[in-house]
Amino acid sequence: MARVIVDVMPKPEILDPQGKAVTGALKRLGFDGLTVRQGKRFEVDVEGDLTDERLDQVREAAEKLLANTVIEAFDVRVEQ
Amino acid sequence: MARVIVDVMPKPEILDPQGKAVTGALKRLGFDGLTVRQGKRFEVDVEGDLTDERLDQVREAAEKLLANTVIEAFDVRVEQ
Amino acid sequence: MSRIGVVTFPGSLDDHDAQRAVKLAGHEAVALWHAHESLQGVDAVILPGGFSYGDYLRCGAIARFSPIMTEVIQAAEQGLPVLGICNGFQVLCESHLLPGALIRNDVRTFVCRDQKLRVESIDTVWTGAFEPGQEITIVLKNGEGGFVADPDTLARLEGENQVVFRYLDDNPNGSLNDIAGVTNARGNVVGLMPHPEHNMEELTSPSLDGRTFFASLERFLAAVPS
Amino acid sequence: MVDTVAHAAETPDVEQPWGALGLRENEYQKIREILGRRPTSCELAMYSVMWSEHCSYKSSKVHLKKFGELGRDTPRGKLLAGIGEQAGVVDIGGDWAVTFKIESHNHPSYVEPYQGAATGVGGIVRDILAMGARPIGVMDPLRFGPLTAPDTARVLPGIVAGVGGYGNCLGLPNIGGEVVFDPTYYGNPLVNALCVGVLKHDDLHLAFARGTGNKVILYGAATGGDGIGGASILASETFDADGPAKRPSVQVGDPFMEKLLIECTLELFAENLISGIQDLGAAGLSCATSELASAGDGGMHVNLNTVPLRDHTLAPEEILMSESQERMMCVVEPHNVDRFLEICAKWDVLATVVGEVTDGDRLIIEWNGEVVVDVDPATVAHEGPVYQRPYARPDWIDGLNADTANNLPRATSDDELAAQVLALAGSPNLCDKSWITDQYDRYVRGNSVLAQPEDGGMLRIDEETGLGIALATDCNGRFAYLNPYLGAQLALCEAYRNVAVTGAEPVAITDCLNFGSPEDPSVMWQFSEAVIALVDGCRALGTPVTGGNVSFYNQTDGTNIIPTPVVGVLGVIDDVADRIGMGFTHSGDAVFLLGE
Ligand SMILES: Nc1ncnc2c1ncn2[C@@H]1O[C@H](COP(=O)(O)OP(=O)(O)O)[C@@H](O)[C@H]1O
Repeated sequence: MARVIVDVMPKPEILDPQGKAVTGALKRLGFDGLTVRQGKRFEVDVEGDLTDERLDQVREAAEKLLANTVIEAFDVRVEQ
Repeated sequence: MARVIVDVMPKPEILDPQGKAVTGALKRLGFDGLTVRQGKRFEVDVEGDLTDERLDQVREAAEKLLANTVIEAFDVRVEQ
Repeated sequence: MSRIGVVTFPGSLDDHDAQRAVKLAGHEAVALWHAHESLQGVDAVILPGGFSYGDYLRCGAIARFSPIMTEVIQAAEQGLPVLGICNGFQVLCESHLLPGALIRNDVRTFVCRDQKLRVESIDTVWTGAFEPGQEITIVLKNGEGGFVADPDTLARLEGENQVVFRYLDDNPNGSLNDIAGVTNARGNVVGLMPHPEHNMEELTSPSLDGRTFFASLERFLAAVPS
Repeated sequence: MVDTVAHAAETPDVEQPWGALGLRENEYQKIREILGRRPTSCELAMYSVMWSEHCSYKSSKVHLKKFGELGRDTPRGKLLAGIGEQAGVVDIGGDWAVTFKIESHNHPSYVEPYQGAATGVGGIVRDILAMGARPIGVMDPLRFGPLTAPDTARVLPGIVAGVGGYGNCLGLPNIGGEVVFDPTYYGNPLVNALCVGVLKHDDLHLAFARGTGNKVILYGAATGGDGIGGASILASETFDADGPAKRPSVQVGDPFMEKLLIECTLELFAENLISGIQDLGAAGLSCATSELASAGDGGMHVNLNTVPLRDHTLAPEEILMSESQERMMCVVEPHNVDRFLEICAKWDVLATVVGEVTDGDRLIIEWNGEVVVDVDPATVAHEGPVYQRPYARPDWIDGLNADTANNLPRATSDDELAAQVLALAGSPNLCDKSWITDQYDRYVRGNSVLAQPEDGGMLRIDEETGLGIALATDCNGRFAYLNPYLGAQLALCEAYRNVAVTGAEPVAITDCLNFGSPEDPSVMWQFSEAVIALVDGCRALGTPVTGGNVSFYNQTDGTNIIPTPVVGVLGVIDDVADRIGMGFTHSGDAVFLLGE
């Protein structure tokens, strides 16, 4: 069993209303100088050996389902 | 300007219906043997130097606002 | 006639409906603005439904830190009746006035329907006028209504009669133990996902069961020496 | 280097990318003629978006004029505003008026279903808000390719979630709509959105910039690089290699911002702080500045550097074309500016004075202290090209009509008949729609008297008297395909009946005309037939058309959609307590069939 992490973030040029709201809330709470962008983190447990082929499957899954590539970018990496 | 990452994941003892739904959807798409848990990823841009004190502030912000520690665990790390 | 405060956060939607419900129940509705620091001496507070701060981050997470909530938390701890409806329930959980948390519906869509519930506890300020075990119908409409808590908390809630409402027929959102609403140990703070303020008028409601929430409150307020 | 007006005058021969911006050569020449020089790149940006089919109605204008023949009388009195305003306004009696309009967001919803549908709802809601009205409800006529087709599994859930995600978050009850499946919508779903709002007669606000010295205020979201794919061509000329980032053609909606914008704007109206108002939709600042200025009695001076930006790499051309959502523009008398900004601050809405109303009749826009736009705003907003597109009744229509249902085999046994009835009842076009409508909040605001699954939606307007309205939208594109004239009238009649059966009196109409390519003569024929049909039908019914929307180029791989003239009908009911639901209510009641 191996664990692969898929990080999905809104593309930088795309409006991130969530991040904006969080940034505003932090400021009101007195945390200054923090700018936040909010995305998603998926922990994917892969059954069996983590072959290159398996990893490619996770990448495909990310592209197809986990991220909406029109507005989001994703990054796939194996957890150390 | 430094970037700090805050990962927020549902605690293991808490049911993760979202992750379950994603796992199910992946299976239906033909991706077998993948089990997913879904959480959030925050990219926090910290103005100025990233001192230990600043990092503690981010940790406090995560504890107070970014995560709901009743059901979520969080992890703060500086991006390399 | 009592004075019942209804809080408006940025993004609150059912605040006017809650005010209308208060008036239909024969009480004075007091509008409370999130940025103010006074409860204006109200006899009870309703945190209404909606999408405070767009439901960004987590539902209720940002509203929980508004100035009025500091007052609400303090007053609730001293016994002030507080009712959290939908987003209001989420705010109460984020404020730790109620246990557990609410997460995305397991069906992963918004759900709007006339929902059957069973009243599991009448030992609260807001349910005293119901019959024990009464089955009622209340409008349900939310995207993040799945109630979760760790096993110990869940066991405690069940053991100490803090589960107030349970979904009947069909669990709409994956809530653990079909929980639709809970109370604090003292019974003055109640939160539920369904919307009793939308069950006050024949013309616009699937039932009139919302009125009993106010009848319950009246009974409670009449009993406490003011 | 920025392309200033002075520079443009000195460099008449510079090549300009008018073609890539969607302009025809004759249109570009007309711009040069109007200006007496070549346009600056900012001016070119403005003209190109404002003269697009979407903004200028250049193919449909000559036909739409016919709606004007219907006059402004409704069965309940005169329209307070008609076609030409952002939305029509209907006097419904008492002190009350209602404004409603339907719009399409078809193409963006195919590219990014959730955000496309969401921003479609957001746009129509701002139109209604800009009339001085409180938005009180939405409807969503939707059309998709076959339910079982693979891409429908991406498009449909996204669109439905987008309509719900935005509308639910604004607190607007969804009181009806349509879900229709047809193969021609595959690759080109139709997302039409209707919004209805209510106002008191005195609150009516029209879009114009009046009064020299009045301030122009932009408020709402900051401006980003949304929806300006085209303008990047211009920007790339003014930027060097490390220039602008990739610009998204997709707009992301922020319904929370829009909710604040609604409450904030209504408070501004209530304190009478607004002299003129316009929402920013397609064509963003280009549209708002040129339309406000040309509708007023003066000119306008705008300093683009004051526009708050989300992305600081934006070039002036891009700022002018950006379609960032959740923005509005107001004209405000100087002594009201402080109070205006105060109310915006209360609602956490960013507001900035970006210019002022001037003497004369020029729209002048400056960037870094230099003039980059100097135009007669009317030439941008209203004097775009008008085309008489050729139209002709297509040959295939006879064959299509000859192939009648009578040619189909008939059931030969009871069992077969029963199976057919079941198959029909379970078919996607006819089955229960609650799998979609349960994702929409129909209760919020507490005035929904009728909603799904009723034939028409009904909202209470006045809680004291029970005065209310009813709404329905309908269209069967298959009928319109067979016969666009009769099909359009059937759409009108169906929506009219669906309002009438609730107990309300139908009074006015809005429409969303979804068609294929206007450059195809058979499509233009379908379009012109549909318009004539609606004019004739409305004349017979005594109901004016108050406004609407045209969406052309709905096609996939050269195949046009079946013509889809969606009609929305508004009705008025004196007391909503008298409404009639569609279910049988008492056993023993007699059942009548009306008509032949
Ligand atoms: N996209 C939609 N949004 C909201 N309501 C819808 C939508 N589609 C259908 N409805 C509602 O569902 C009900 C049934 O629709 P439909 O099956 O089209 O009815 P009918 O066939 O009687 O016209 C109606 O109340 C209609 O307004």
